[in-house]
Amino acid sequence: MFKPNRKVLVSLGVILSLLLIVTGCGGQSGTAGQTGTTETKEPIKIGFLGAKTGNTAIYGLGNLKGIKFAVDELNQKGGILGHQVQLIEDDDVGAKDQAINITNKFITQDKVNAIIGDPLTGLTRVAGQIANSKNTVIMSAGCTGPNVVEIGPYVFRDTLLDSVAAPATMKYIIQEKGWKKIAMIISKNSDYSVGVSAVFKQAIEANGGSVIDEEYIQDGDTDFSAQVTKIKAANPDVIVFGGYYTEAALIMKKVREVGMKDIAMVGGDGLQSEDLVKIGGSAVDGVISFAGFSPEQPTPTTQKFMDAFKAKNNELPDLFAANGYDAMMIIAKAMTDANSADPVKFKDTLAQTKNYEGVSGTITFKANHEVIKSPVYLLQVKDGKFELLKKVPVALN
Amino acid sequence: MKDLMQQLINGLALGSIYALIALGYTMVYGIISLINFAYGEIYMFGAFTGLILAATYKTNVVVALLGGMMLSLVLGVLIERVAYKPLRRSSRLSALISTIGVSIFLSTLMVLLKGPNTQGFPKLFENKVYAIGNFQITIYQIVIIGVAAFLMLALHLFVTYTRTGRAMRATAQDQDAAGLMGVNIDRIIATTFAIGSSLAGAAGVLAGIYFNAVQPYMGTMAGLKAFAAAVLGGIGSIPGAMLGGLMIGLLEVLSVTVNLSEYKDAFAFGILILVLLVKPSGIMGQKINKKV
Amino acid sequence: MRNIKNNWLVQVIGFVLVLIMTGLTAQGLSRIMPPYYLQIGFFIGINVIMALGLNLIAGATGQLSLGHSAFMSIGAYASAIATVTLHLPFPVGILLGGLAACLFGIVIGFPTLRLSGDYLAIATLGFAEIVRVIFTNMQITGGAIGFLGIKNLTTFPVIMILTVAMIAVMMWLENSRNGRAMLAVREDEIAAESVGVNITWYKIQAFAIGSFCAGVGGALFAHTTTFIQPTDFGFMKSIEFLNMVVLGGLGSIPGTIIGSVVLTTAPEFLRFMANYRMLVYGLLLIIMMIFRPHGLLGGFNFRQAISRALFLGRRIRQGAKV
Amino acid sequence: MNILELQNVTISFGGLTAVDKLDIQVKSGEILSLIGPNGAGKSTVFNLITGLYKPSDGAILFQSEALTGSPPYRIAKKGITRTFQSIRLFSELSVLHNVLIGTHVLGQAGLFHSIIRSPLMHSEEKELREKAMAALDFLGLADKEHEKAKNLSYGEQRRLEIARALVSNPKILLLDEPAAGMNPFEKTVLMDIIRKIRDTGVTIFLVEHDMTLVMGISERIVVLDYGKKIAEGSPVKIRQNDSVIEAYLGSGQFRSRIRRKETGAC
Repeated sequence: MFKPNRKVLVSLGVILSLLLIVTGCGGQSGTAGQTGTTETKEPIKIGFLGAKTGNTAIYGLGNLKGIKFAVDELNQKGGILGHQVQLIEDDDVGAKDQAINITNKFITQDKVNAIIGDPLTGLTRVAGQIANSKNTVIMSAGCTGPNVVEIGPYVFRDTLLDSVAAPATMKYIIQEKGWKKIAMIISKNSDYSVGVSAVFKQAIEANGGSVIDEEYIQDGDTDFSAQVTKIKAANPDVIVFGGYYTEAALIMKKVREVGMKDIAMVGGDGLQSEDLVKIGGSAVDGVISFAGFSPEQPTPTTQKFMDAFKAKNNELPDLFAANGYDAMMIIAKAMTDANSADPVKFKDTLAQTKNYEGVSGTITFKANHEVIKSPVYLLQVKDGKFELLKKVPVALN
Repeated sequence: MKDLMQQLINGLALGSIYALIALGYTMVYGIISLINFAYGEIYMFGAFTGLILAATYKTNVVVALLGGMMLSLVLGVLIERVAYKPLRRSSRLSALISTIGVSIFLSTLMVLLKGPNTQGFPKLFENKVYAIGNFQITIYQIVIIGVAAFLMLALHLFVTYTRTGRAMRATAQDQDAAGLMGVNIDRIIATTFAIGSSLAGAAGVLAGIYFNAVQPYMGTMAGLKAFAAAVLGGIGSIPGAMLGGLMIGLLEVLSVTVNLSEYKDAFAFGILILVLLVKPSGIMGQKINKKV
Repeated sequence: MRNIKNNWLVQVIGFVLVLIMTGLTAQGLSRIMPPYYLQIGFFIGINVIMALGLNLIAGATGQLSLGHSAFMSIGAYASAIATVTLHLPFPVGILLGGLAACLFGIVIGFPTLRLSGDYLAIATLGFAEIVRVIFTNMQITGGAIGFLGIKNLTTFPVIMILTVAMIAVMMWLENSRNGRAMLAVREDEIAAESVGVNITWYKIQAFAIGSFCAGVGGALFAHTTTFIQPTDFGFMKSIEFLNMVVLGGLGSIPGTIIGSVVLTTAPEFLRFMANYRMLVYGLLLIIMMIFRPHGLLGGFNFRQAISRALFLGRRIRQGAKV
Repeated sequence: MNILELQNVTISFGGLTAVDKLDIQVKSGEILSLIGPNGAGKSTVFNLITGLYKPSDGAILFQSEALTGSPPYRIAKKGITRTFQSIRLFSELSVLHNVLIGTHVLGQAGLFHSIIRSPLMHSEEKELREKAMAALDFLGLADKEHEKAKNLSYGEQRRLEIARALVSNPKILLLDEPAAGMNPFEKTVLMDIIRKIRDTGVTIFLVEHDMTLVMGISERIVVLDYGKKIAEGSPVKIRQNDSVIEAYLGSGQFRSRIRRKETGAC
């Protein structure tokens, strides 16, 4: 009935067509980005990995704005080591399979010198594996979770780590402010929120505070009335929320609405964005967050960056833009110092970066090339602006 | 107890929004048996229209609401023309995929137009808090529940008493027969899309005001939950959609009250599956006899 | 009878040979192919396996499932637990992933498959959301933070061998008593019952096998990406697989394969469109459905066409397939 | 000996009694016709026998064994197969596939055998295909085996439905208006086919409107009106029965009557 030889042929046909399609994918690979005006030498290629569309595009696009700004600045000054910098941007939609494909494309097709991205921890872990095994530097300008730089010597990040800043923040609010009864809100579907909240919780216990109410939300939620009603009933001294500014602003609006007029919210650098105030308005007054830099008392570097960025993009940079800018600039500096754009060479120079004064804070890589940003700034929103509350220095080791 | 009452009010407001979106699902489904996955995006467009009117043109709340409804109406009719009408004679699955295409298109379009950021909604009127006995109700909540109730009542009267409404019900019963009786099926389907979409637009603007957040991907989850609400109440039934919406809203809020908020979404869908297993046509749906 | 037995032996040996050849070819290819294209090949294989599973459920048996990614996630997590937590070998992990998904497919299928059409669709969608929420809140899977430390064990030969095996099994199944009963369920449940087909039983069979495929796909996915989170298996992922099946031609195995290949490579082809990529993707879906509502291969009889091309003049008794 | 027996069978849909305390005995090996005006409940009787509807009251016995409550597929397995008034073919599948699905109850090979394509499955498949081709031959459809069922002519579709029901060697075959839509020539062929089927030992139970066909081949006729049996007997006797004439001419066929949806739609 079923002729074996026919089956063999059919199966072979399927394999062949698969192969044809796979290999047929060759040809042009789309590249977008800017090239310099004078192209005397091969440009240095930087790949941007991040979501430009989809649910997490917010972070990717933020990164991208900062990186583009840095690339323009570099190119105006003549590029790196006399090479123009070419940025190749690819949208991974926040999906792991796409991130893997793009990373491979960057390394083997585009032959980039370094990759900046992805702002999400999960995707950095996935892309980092590949980049590290192929000796290409990858620097995430957004991820804060564990198990990232441990992947290998080519994987970096330039963000303020929760494990450093969160305990300092909790120590301040419990011991200096005396807010001991704490209500925590955790965004259960966000790895950032779950991660930073765990650090907060540990620090709260270590500093003698107590979590009297724990509420869960999800990123993307808009209605928090149920949770806020419960928090009101628990009557805490302060609300600790490890999460992002959108949800934070909406929660605070609800908090004020139900009549908790003076209570503050404390969170991580996920709250640091102009949008917090834009969405939250007067409700977010008093919100405290930790950060790598202070926009109100900025260092000259940060000030210059903010002014120039605003002039160009007609908006203030958010944290992701600042981190993206720094990532590009640190890599550029490492290349210049190493006098080479070869990742094998400049990755060591990069790992030795100490006290680099970036726009998002002062950056040092520890012996295990994990990032340390010191000092940590505690900021508080006052009249719609982030103001410096306290500067906490961090030990470098 | 005081807490519970408060949560019921919260749930009622949230449920009203789900119910408004669910109405559109139920109407379109009732007539052409199509799950319109682009429907959540119509809701999102309504919200953005309201936002733009209120923020850029500083209009008042009524204009923003009507504007949101108008644009959603146009969008709904457009979707029907472009992505559904050519597929009316094809398999239902093709039409479903087509609406998924529209959904992806619209949300990406909005990201390109307005960026992926969540945007706050400008204050259209002062929010006041009224204390009734032990619990509070905000004027936002009153407005939302009020507008939703008004629109639902208007829809109910329209479908029950007007000529077009009768034609709609006839079309839902038997499209071919209605066509033979002189009902313009094309027009009825377009009208259904239009009404459903404008309700979603209204829900969008109301959600914008109430939640104070508008975002290009806000439609996906809201759409799924509203669809679940429509099925829960009995798809094709207008009172069913209202009931389903309110139930899902209350359920979500109550899951927070009992400290299981992390399973909020699971509850909404879990109860849906349970109801379907006990009464496959939904709470108020009519049992369809197996046609042999 | 003897003849048939011999024939069968020849078939089995032939099939094993094909698998070995596939493995060797894939091994060779993975050496010479640029990593970028090779990597896309990985995902093509995974998606073909996933889509074939869904095709059996939605295409052959006519049960619209919007929760395919949930079974994928069950397979992914189960296999990750097997290889990471329990230190079992990878093949066992793949098998466990498939079986876990299959088990859930049966457990879920039993009550919900009584529902028809869109009610089933929404029930499966709801189930998928519930699974995702549970994984988000489960300790052993790492919750929202994700499952760390999965080894990169998936190799190109493994994927290709499994893909070819899966294609073969699906083609055999389609032309068997079981497969025909599934087609009958899709075409007309009442008529199917009237000739003695237990429709619930065959729906469950389809669900079980389809979920098994999804579980295997999930296991391969987990050991390719080396790190999984609940967000990897959302509603849109299910929709992606549905698109693959419908785009190629619902119910057609070659169509499903082509649909998976096209939709897996489409994002890569569309990269040059940068920000407009998803916009175009959405538009393409609409246009495709309007101009080819039955899919790329809808109505095209692949088996007959190939047979005609390969064995001109030889009449196939096999009969037309769908 | 009665192969099939309906005892006091009653079913009502929302207050409307479609079949009312019906007693019918089908004798083994006979050709029995069930006639009656539109909406009399004839198709409902078939749906009750095949398990699609459950009777509100009464019992249905097949070879002295109660059928009531069995799901349709089990009833088919016991040897009762049917055709439908509005043709229900697997329209996207080929003619051969339609009949092969008809052989379902004859097969043994389960999922495992299908997946590994075992020798058992091979030999069984061969057997089933031969049977299917024989059935197609019998109904004159052998040359259409690769045609999609939906592309057949109306008469061919009716015959294909019979082939599908017949291929599983049923003990009793229920034919629901098999002649509907056929031209006179096709009807003669059909009568011939029905007789031939009976001659192989299959009992025939027939619902039909076409009086030439009914009177031509039936050995016994049961007349139904408003869900009740109003007459029973040989064709000659029925032709002369007063209440039948009353039902058909006096108040029946040609007088417009509200069609009862549940019973009429089949």
